[in-house]
Amino acid sequence: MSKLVLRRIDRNNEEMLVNFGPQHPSTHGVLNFLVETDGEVMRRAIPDIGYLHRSLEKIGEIVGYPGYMPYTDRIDYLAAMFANEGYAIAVEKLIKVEVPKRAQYLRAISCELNRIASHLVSIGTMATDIGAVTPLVYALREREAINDLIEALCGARLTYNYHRIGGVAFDMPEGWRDKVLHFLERFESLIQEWDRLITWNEIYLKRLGGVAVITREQAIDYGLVGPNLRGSGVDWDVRRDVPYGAYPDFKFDVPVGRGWAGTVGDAFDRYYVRVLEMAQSCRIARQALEKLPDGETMAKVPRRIKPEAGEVMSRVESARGELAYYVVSDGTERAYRVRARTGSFLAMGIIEDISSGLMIADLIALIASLDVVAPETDR
Amino acid sequence: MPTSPSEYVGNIRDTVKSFWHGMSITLSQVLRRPITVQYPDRTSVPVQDLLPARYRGFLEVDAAICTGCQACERACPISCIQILLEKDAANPKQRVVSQFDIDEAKCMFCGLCVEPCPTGAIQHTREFEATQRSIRNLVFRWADPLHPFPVYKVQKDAPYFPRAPLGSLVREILSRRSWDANGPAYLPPEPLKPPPPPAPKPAAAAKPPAPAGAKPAAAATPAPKPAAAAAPPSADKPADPPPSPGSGEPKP
Amino acid sequence: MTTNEIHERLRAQFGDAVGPLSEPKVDPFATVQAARIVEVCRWLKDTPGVEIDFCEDLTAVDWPKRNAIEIVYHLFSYKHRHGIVLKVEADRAKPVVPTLEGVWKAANWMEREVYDLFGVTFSGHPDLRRVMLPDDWVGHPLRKDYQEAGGFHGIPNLRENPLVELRRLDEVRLAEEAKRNPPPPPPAPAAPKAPAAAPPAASGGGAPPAPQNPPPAPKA
Amino acid sequence: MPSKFSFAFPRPNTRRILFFSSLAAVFVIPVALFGLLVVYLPFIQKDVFFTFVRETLHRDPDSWAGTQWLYGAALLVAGLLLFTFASVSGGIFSWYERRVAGRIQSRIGPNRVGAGGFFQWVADAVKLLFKEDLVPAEADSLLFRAAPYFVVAGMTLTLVALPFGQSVIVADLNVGIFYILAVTSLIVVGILLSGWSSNSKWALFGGMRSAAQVISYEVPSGLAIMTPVLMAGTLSMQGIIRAQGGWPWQWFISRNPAAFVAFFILFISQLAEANRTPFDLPEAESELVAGYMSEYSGFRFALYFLVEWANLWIISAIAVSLFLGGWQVPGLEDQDWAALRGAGSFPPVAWWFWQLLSVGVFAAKTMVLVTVVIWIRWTLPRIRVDQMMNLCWKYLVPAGFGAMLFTLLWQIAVSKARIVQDISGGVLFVLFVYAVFRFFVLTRKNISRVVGDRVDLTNW
Repeated sequence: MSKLVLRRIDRNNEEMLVNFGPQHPSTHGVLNFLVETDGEVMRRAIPDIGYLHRSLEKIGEIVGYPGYMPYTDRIDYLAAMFANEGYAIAVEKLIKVEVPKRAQYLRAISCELNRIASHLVSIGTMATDIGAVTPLVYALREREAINDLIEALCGARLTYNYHRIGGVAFDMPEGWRDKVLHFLERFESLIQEWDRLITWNEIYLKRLGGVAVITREQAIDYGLVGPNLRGSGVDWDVRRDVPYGAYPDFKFDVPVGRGWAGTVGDAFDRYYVRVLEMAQSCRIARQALEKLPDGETMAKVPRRIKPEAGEVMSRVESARGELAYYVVSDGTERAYRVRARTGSFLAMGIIEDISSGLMIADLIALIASLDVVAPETDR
Repeated sequence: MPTSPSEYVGNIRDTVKSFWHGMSITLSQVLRRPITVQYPDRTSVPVQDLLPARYRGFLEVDAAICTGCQACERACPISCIQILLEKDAANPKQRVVSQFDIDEAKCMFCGLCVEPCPTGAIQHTREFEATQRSIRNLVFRWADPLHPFPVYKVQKDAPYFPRAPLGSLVREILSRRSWDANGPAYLPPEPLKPPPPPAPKPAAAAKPPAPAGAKPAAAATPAPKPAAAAAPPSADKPADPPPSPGSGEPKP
Repeated sequence: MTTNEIHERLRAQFGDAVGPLSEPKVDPFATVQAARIVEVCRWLKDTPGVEIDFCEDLTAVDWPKRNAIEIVYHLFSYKHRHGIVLKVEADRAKPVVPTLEGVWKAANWMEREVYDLFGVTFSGHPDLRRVMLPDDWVGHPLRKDYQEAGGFHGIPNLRENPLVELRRLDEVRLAEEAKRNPPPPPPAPAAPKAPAAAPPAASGGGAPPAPQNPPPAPKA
Repeated sequence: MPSKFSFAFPRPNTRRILFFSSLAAVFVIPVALFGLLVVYLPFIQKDVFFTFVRETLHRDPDSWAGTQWLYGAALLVAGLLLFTFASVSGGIFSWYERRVAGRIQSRIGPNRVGAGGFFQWVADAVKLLFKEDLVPAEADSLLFRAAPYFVVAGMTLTLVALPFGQSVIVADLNVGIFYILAVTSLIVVGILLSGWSSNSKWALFGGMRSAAQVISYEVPSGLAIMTPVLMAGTLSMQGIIRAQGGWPWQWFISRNPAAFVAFFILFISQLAEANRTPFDLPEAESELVAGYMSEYSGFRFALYFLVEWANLWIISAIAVSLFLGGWQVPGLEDQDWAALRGAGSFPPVAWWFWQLLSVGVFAAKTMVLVTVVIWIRWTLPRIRVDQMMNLCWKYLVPAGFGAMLFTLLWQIAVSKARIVQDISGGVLFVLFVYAVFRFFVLTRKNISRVVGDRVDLTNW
């Protein structure tokens, strides 16, 4: 933490400065919070990020368009499929390529499976941060099933590199479709079990109800996106409101925070919106599998991609909110500027103003409910 | 805080009900089968066979059907493949590959090199067990500089390319090397030559404009491929090598 | 309400402070003078018909040829589902742009990131310090002319490239091999001996100009 | 060649004698200690000891000065025996908890070191002994080193008054339960010391939280203990157990509805005093890294873990002794025990067997409760500090008072008509059995609710 920050904290009062992180069990990766506490109650938590900054935007300018695809996985390795899709859509807009229908459906299926896996990690770590270790193991056990499915599809468990500019790398292996349908059927019954185990647990409700409330205006003003935004009652989902890819063909509803545990926009709402979203993802994946059209999975794309000079912004509804890719091209084979605006980065911005008056245990609940992960924040 | 008695009793009832359900679920888990796969020794079949066919493990190059087209070298975003073609001393018509190295330590197993390969010589295998004490052992060398292999000529009507069974060559390389062998001793880094006279266009300009992962031109430049900083070899300005501080290279 | 209609209303309101809408090479944008950007944004946020309440993205692009750093604002409205892209040009040597932190709180952290990676100072920003890099970092990485420092506080982040080193070892072995049994006289002196075949064994360091690049001969 | 020996994969060429001897030692020690305790402890009961002095040493126990010294030495040996047995059983409980927790989390738990991973705790203990035992730089080194021994002392002292069997108890104090309550607060002193002296903010947080928690939970546990004391009329642990019968409807928990409530109050507050989830605030992994134990490593860390698992046994033993009829063997009344004891100075061999049976009954009941505590730990989330205080002062203390008042009235009613006691015993027992049945039906349904799951006890 820098001297500039310390200057902002007046040292005469006898509050304790605690460094929460960067090696701390519940800061979801390498994040650091300088916390001013007076005993249990915090006056302020100043976030400090950058421990996992790999300058992926600079790499975008060095590596060619197709070569950057594996790097988009590294922006958020828990939900890598969305970053792939976002970048692919952006470059497809630049070179004006129409992706075949089958590839769009395969993208939707792989993304929804990845959303379930990412939400499982989020609600699992949330349960652990509140103290219950077993739900995390159940969540990771289900995520293991998804990892195996996606590994059969594209060969990797975390950094998929499955989408390509103009389509998808591989088609569905045979027998995969029934495996996914069986998994979806089993998973929907597991969500109910999960709810009975932890969601309606009285201690859980008391620990998350009315904690770290973010009002609707604050959420929009601070630019929160995804489940954090919907948890505060804003009914906005990029898949439905600014549709892309194959999503116009699917019917699904968007869960919005309704104050199940007291107030709208508290930590429980953001958590329960993710649980409901997993059920919707199952619906979408099932519809996509049933209506999967035939056809090839890759459009005609020149071997050396040289888009004409211009810029484009593509929006994708990632597991952690709206992931926006801003690509500027100057006619050469390498992008002139690649910018990925992620949900976690903005969610970090709100922590300092929301955290005054919280207790330490609630700061952990706040961080877990915002589902902030270090790679997405630092890029 | 609970003020009304009904809320007071309600809290107790909810607590008891939710604990009742929660405890019964955890007990029901005790009666189900744990999902642990007892790697490494108590699995029904070696773990490699449990993995799906498209698993992206170590790369394997079948020298018999490699046409030396360097498509994989160009496709790799972090340029961890290096191929060197030469004229065969015996008959100049035949080109030979004298160096085909893949730095598996830096490879991120993204699979971009497998796609453009015309004959499918380079493939991902399902091997993943290759821990080495020294990172220098993780460079797999598929061509012996002393006996470079001839380049494969693709017959027009070849129905398929005769390929060694997937994974066999990698397993053979791994078995040859014990895990704690120390790596090859590199030569000391070369003293920095003064930058070449600016007049003639340096050799870099003549090199094929490799679209992906342009290699640093000057030999002396310690190619900055820091796995840690993950910034791939920044395309040095062809004019002058970056002012690397001092030798900039840790002594081997 | 499409981007063009927003742009017309902007032009009507602020005259030439708002530049012409660029011809749509995929996404159109409008350039705004740096001085008036705060007014324009507040107007965009407060006018009933427009109500752009979500500052979707705030980033910068470095144009060394035009000696300018462009600050790009992607603005979007949840209510009306429309948005516009604004740009502000700032001089590359000393880029100073007024902050939008007052209009949208989301801009706070994004401006700090642009300050950190591009060096654009936002006047009026409450807490302008580097967000990602350590505070005593020199230089702004996302600028085009940024030179990698090769390490930080004396910790080098360079590692010798095993491929290059192994090749140099091969050449030494090839040289010894060549010395031990001289290669047969070439049958037809058609092609000049490939330089690699007889590397200058003497000067250990004198590696051929581009060892790890394919020698120019092969493509012949 | 680096040696390839590892506990998990013993190579054939390892010297087998070393291997099997360590296995034998580690298996024999707990059994030997247990047997020794069961045989030795009855000896130091007041009456047996005096007859021993009178007959074998031909001295008059009251006048001879040596009896005090001899009794002191005997107690010292008993204390050492008990402490070794407690630490060994602490280790065994750590293995038991990890296996149960594994099974709950649908994984296997330790199963490589020894059969079923039984000697995992030996491996852990040996590892912790070899680990570097560092003291932080600016830590208050004297207090830092002393803190674990306070906690171990607190744990060992409570064992002295715990009744394992009919006459298998180190010191049958007539203020038994009162003494136990007093001594457990020594653990708080240890935790506070460690929290303060490790000069780390996390430890300080952990220490403060633990002080608040354990002290504020001693009030409801004291109140809950009042109920069995009132029903039994004595503070001595053996007295309370003797006042209960062997059959479940004769236990205190079912003889008085208020005692049923008091049992749960005692159970919850004992959980809080032993820092077990949902009250593991002092060493909350996800908030305070490791709470008061953050700076400890090596042997001192092993001491804290030893105490935590031994505490697991102690809180269950107290609850079993007070409410679930302790070592009472169903069907054996007091006069049966006297008959078995017979007149002679040296109890007949059959008597030892019955002692062993009573200890077995006590151990079985305690293991059930220990399993419930472990099961709770791996199910419930953690409570927040202010909610913990709120639960204590707004729910447990009023309920404790209510239970005590009800017991007073209940005792009057019982003294008038003894039948009331049996009615309540029968009713509560039937209610309890029905609840357990409903619970298992629900558990069976939980398994079938998930598509593709079924009862499958393979893959150990």
